[in-house]
Amino acid sequence: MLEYIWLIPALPLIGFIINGIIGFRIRKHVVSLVGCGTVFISFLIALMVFREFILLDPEQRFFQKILYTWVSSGSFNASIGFQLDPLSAVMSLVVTGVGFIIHVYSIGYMGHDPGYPRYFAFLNLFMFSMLILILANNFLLLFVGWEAVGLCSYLLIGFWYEKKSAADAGKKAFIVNRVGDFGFIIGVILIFYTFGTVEFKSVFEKLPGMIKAGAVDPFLLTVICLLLFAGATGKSAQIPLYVWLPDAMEGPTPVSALIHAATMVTAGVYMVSRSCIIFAYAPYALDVVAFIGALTALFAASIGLVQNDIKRVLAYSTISQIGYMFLACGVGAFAAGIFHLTTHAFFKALLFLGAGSVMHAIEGETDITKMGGLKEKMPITHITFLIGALAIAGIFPFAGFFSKDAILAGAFERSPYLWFMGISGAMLTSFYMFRVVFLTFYGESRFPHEVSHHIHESPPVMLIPLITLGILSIIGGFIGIPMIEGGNRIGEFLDPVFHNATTILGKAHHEDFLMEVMLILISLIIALGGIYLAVMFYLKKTYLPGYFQEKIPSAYRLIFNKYYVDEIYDYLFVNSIKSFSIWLWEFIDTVIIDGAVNGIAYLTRGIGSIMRRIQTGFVQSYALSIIIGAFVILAYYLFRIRM
Amino acid sequence: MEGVLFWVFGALAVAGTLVVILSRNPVNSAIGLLFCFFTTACLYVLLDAQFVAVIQVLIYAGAIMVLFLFTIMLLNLETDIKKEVTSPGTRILGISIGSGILFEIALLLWHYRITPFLGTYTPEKLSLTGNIQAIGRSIFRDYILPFEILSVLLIIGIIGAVVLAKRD
Amino acid sequence: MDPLSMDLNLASIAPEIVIILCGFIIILLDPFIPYEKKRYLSYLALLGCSVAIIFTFSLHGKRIVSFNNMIALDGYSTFFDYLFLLIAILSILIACDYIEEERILYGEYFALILFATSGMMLMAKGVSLIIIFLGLEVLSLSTYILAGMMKRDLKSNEAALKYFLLGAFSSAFLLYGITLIYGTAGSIDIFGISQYLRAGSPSALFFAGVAFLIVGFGFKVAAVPFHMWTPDAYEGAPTSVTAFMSVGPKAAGFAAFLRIFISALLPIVSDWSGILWIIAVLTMFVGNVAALVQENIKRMLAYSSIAHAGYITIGIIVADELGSSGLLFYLLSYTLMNIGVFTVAILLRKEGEGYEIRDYAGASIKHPILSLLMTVFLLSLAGFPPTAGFMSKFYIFSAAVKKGYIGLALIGVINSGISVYYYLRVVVLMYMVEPSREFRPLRVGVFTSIALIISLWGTLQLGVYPTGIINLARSVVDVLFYIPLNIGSLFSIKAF
Amino acid sequence: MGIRDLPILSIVIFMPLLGSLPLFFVKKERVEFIRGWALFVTILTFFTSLSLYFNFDQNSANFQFQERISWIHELGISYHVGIDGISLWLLLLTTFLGPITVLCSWSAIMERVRDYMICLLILETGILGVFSSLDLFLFYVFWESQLIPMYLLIGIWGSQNRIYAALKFVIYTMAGSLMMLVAIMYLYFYHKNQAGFFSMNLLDLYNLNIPYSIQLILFIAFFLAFAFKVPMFPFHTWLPDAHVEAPTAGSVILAGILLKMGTYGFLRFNIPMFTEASINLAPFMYILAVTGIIYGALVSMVQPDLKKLVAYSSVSHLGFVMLGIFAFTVQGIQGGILQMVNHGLSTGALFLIVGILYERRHTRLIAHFGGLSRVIPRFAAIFMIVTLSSIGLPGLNGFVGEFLIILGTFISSNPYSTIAAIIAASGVIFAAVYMLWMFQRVMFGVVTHEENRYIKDLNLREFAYLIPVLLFIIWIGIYPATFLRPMEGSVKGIVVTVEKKMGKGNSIVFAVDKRITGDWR
Amino acid sequence: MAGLNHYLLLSAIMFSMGVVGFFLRRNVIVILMCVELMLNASNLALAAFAQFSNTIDGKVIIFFVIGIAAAELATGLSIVICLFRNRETVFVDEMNLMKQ
Repeated sequence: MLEYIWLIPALPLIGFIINGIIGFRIRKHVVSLVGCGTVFISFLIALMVFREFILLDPEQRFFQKILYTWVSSGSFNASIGFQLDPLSAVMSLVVTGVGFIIHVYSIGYMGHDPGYPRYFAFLNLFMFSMLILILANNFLLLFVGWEAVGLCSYLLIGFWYEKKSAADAGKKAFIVNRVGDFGFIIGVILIFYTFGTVEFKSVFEKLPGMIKAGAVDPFLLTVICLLLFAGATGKSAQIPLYVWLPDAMEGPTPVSALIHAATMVTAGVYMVSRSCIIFAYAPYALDVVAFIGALTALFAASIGLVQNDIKRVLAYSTISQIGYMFLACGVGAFAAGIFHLTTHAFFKALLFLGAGSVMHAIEGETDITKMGGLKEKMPITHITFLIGALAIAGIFPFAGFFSKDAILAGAFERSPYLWFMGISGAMLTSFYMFRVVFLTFYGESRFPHEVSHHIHESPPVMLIPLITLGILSIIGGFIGIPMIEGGNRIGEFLDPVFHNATTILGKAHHEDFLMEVMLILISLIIALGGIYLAVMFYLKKTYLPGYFQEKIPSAYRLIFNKYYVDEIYDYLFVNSIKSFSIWLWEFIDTVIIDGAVNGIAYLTRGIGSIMRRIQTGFVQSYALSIIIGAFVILAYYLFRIRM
Repeated sequence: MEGVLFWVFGALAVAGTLVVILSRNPVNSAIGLLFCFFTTACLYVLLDAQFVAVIQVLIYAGAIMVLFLFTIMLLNLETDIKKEVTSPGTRILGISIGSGILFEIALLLWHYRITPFLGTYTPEKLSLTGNIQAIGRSIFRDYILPFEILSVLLIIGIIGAVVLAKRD
Repeated sequence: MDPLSMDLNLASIAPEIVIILCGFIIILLDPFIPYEKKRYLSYLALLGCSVAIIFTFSLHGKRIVSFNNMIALDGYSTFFDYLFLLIAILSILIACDYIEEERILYGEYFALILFATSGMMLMAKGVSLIIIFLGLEVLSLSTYILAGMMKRDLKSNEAALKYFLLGAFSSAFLLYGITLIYGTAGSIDIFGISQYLRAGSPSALFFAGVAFLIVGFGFKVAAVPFHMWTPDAYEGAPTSVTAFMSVGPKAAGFAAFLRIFISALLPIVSDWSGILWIIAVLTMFVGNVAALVQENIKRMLAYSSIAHAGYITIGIIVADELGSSGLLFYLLSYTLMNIGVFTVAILLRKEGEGYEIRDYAGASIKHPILSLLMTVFLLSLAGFPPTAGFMSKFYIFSAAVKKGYIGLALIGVINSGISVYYYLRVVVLMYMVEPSREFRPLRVGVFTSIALIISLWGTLQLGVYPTGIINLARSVVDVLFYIPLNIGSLFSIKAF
Repeated sequence: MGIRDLPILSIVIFMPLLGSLPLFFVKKERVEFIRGWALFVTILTFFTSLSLYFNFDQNSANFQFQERISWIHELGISYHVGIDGISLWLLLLTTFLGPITVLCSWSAIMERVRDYMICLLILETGILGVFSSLDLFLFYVFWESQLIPMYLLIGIWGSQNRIYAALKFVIYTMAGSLMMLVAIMYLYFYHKNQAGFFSMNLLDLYNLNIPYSIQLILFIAFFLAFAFKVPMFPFHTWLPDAHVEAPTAGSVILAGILLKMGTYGFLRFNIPMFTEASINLAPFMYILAVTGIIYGALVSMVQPDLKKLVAYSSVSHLGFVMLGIFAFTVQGIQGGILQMVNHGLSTGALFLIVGILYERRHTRLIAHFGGLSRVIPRFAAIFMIVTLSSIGLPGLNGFVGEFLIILGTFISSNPYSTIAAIIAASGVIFAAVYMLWMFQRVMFGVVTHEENRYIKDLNLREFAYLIPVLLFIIWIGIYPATFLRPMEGSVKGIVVTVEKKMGKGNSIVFAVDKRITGDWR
Repeated sequence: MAGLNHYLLLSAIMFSMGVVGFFLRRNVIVILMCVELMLNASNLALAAFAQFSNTIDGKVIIFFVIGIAAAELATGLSIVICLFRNRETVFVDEMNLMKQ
């Protein structure tokens, strides 16, 4: 079965080709069947592969399937090849699983859109790209997937391209990602420069030997890591390249759920975890990762506090949560990062789909200040959304509790400051999540009459995914229970991948049990505190938000406008580059270069005109020319002889 | 004696040329030219080129000058002598560039005295065989081809005169 | 007087004799032929040229110096005989229709073309300065008259007069130069001069003679600063004559120029190459730059011909076999392409001698083939491969490079870059601009067609497969460089 | 008699020219026949040229299909053609674009169809000749002779400002190539002095031992010719004008092939013949190339005219090619060559697409479009793919080339190459900016101009010429080995030449290679 | 005794005078006379050279020069007459139909 792992990405590709080329000719349900069916089969194959894989010895859990040599030039070689190890096995399960669920959900959500086949084609293309990304056996192929998911993101954000904001958002996503990719590709090249190969296995195996032999400059490794991380900040929306993700919410909600919450945006985390050994040898880079992660977690959460657009709140929450994952990687708790990635995929997809369900019901309204009281009208959505919120807030026993706790524990071990940043972020998270829950589902309905009239629960095709994900959000955490021996199954499963890195980082010693319990309790209390605050603000004393708004207006405005980062970027990069370009064009090109050329031409013609004027038509002046010629030649000879 | 004659004829020839280029009336110029030709013929005699001197008088002073004067009369040119004006600037330019060329040749002559190649036709030999005989022998033997070409040239001149001056 | 002692070898000037006789016959027959049948005279002229070619051909490969070191029949002069006869034939072919239309059908026209041709041939054949001077006069006088043959046309009169006055002026310079050279070197044939020069450094006055020679020949080939007559004379003269003038006298001038400067003056090459360098550069620049701003195609071509004189001069400066053969090759290709251009210019002209360049706008719509031909010729003049113009420029510039005159070659190529602009301007107008006038219906006569075919074929042949001509040119120029100590030793065959 | 015994290369080169001859005798009113004939000839040429690929010995670095006939014997000039792995692809690209250019002019060119097709066919022969000449003289002849048909294409069938653009094109190109002519002559005599016989043969000239100071001057002379053609910054200003005014087929050929003549020239002449000069001037080339990349991208961003935008993007793309070539690494040069092909396909396709729009709307201003995706979805899909190819999306052709170039430059031994590679890589960001922004403004949003509502989608003919391009775009993207493999030998030959001249001792290229083989394990 | 240089100087003076006259005078006929002067100067030099170098060629060439002068003059004057018929002028400064 392992031989067939290439089928996992290939099937969605087939779906893409079918839907992309003849999708507009075939009937809708065939499109859905192709779209979902291919992903489902991929999921099944992934499951089977996983099953076979898990039966192997932990040491033997590595499999490579090389299809063909892709780019071969001189000493450079990169193949189209897939590798299966615990990390990619987990990832492929998450991606195909969550992906399938969201595909199914999309049948309902996108049912009435004229671009239905196009939508499924793109979604399948995305699945293909994402699977390439996680199954790739070398950095270059990873980059292929990396860029391709970016493309799909671009296409799907701009799915409703007639809306300018959607098209703009798509473009922004792509370009900001490109900025990160610039770093990434340089990083890949540096890897080749350093190791002579881009294949994961050989790079990672060579590295320790080279370190021992002193054949590699640690500084170079740090640079490589920082460049790779630059790529990750782009894809995974971290400071300073997070700006595209909130805008990306212009896309259809299932897309946001799949790409901008569950899978694609976590690619950066995957990549950093994949390269954990390099990072392990570059502790400074790791510190940067941790710090950026923690900072992003806090920063994005703070913006999330005051946003009114339900999807944007979720977007900032995603940014923040990915920040946690990077924090995990940065402190060396790679397994925890992947664990959080998995659980986050469940509950964030759930939250997005829930939001989508709400929007579906209320005709696309996204402003939570205009909602309220949906609890009764949409009970299942409400329950599942609540589960998601509890999970993300880290309440026991929901999935987020375990994963977030593992991260915070790791962070504490590394540095209490990071832990403190994390824990503050957790508090903000639970506050803003429950702000959304309360404003949306509780309290008085703030809908206009004609809208509230139509509100209805979503169709089963949308609810079943919600329920599925809800269940996953509840039980998902139990694959990684801390403290109990053997409870951290995911950690053990992933250990072959991260083992070397954690060893190098010296994370072998175990935490003291009491300390761990303390930390868990603190984080639980903090999370509950956040929920309590939200209850106070949005259920009990609803005047409080307004009060604070008036009390500290400048702080509020700053946060509400997302710290003006977009504006600063616009001013610094977009506008200045644009005016610089216009200057280049209108001055350098037109005035200087063309001017010089035209000047020469003009000068030549000028000389020609002067000559024309000399040509007076008078015989005498012609004779004069001859006489002067004779005179000069004679003078030349006189001069020459005298010499 | 010869030296004196050279200076006399030379001065007269220059005077003739001066008349040619300075007189405003073309008839006067023609007379000046005639004068110049005559004195040149005299110089030829001084140079032991009596036959050339004769030809000079016959063809130049006789035929060519008549042609000039006929044309002047034919075209009745005396009436617009007044048009013959040149601006002082042109005059200065012309004279300076002309004297420049003269100066250059003179400089070449002055500083670098030439020692001509010496041929076999010494004056003694020439006086022995006779000047005309020598020239005739040369023209009709060594220079037979130029002589024939000259005849073609003259015919072309005739054709030109017929073609262009004929009224049609 | 002993006739046997005369070095009289009529065979060596047989083509010239044929041509001149033919000219006389035409003159004599002219009055007896009714106006409608005058065209037969052109047949006669062509016949004469053909016979001359046959004679030339029969003399091919001979090396004879005769007429007391005045005429050298050798490969060099044979090459030029062919070239001049070709020029004569082409000029006659393109003239027939034109002079009929312009009402200048005279027997004299053809006779004068023939006389001019004989003058050119003598210039190439002459190894004595007096023969060269006489040949030049024969050529010039005929051309003056030809230029003035449109007697009612004020421009034609004026062109003839200007050409004549300046021509006479410059030939006076040339004569003075010949005089000085004769006086200092004691000889007027190139063998004597060459011997004199190799005997030791020449007298200072000799250089004055060289200077005046440069003036005289510079005038003939239209080199700057002796070029000023060219635009006026070209513009005013009947166009068929202009075509002739632009190639014939130039080729003849260069033939004599090269012969004298290489055969005779090679020992003092360093004394004249500098001057010619400056002249060549000035000629190229002035010709090309002034051509940029011309509105009349004849004037434009006049400046173009000046520019080409500049390129050709490089062949003299280089002063080696490559350069000289390049010059020969260049003259041949220039002849073909320039005659071609003028022929099309005549055919496409506006009624009443309209040669404004803008009159050619949109010609390609009504006359696609003629426009195509014009384009080929213009491109050749501009030096685009695969045409003769490119090949000859390549040849002559590479000769310059070989001799180390890289600057000259660079200036040359820069100039041909400039020239592209004005040549293409005509192409632009013909192809890319809407016509501004009605093109008259055109009947391209047989003669004209033949002339066009010859020039087109030649232009392409010399561009694509020039080996034969290059071979020929290279084989004939060695005579210029091989200067015998004893004349007899080289020209051992004195008669045939 | 096997196919290798036939002068197959010459047949390919001259087939279009011969094919154009019958057109001179066809009545110009019979446009359908003329178009059909031209299409037939170009397709036939393409298929004939395929036999070059199939008979190509991929393991050889030598020139293959050599044909040599003495041409101008006295001057040592011969008709000598032959191809190696480098020229093979450019040759095939040319023949491949041949039928496409005919097809895309099918309904766009209605006037003087016969003359147009003749120009196209002659042009094709000229270009094919350039890519296969092994004699410098022959090369120059072809080099110049493709100028005129192109000039006519722009000047006659172009748009409003065509005459200016055509002249600018010719004058600029001439200005550069004339210097080259003098340099060729110099080389020619240099060879005569050194080897004792005249030869214009490239293979002979490769063996010359030229002192550095002379190399420098010759390099600059050749550089001017090629830099104008490429065009490298700051010699590029003719390109936007020429593109804007040229008819679609003209633009396609111009961008697709003509520009490659410049980069090809560097590879074929400058580097092998003036190796030391090339090595020492490489930093200078980097500066120009990188400036071109960034400059072209930035200026492209603010163009209001579609064709101008694509034209400036060509400046940027060709900068990549130059960078790769002067990296002197196998990766860089292979990437450069591949990128030449890529650019030919992608930019060619972009011009085809702009041409299709122009044919329908008679405008190229971006502001006149908008919202077309809804109206012409199939067109949009193809446009999208081409756009993505142009911005170097992995999986499509552009990426492979760009990546290899950046990689090759990065690992080059030249101390400046790393920084050049990094700056060049940032050009990829700008490429995304200007292409996507353009795409968005043309295709996305709502239809703002009423005329745009009734634009027709692609017809069968347009599909017929776009699909093959797309196929190749994808092919190169996912299986570049087809293209990289045949050129490997020749490229390695060049790299070895360069490294020999560099001296093995201080060669970082070798050091890198050593590291690459992994001796540290 | 007058030496060669004296004759040559005289000849040069005449030649220069001819040149100056050609440049200064406006009347075509006088201009032609100036050309004759220049030719005459050459003749003088030829004769002098021949005499002082003991050769005869110079004196023979004079003969041809005179012939050439005659033919040239005949042609020239007929051109002048032809022009005069059309333009009624012999002044060269009035002849500039063509200039650009």
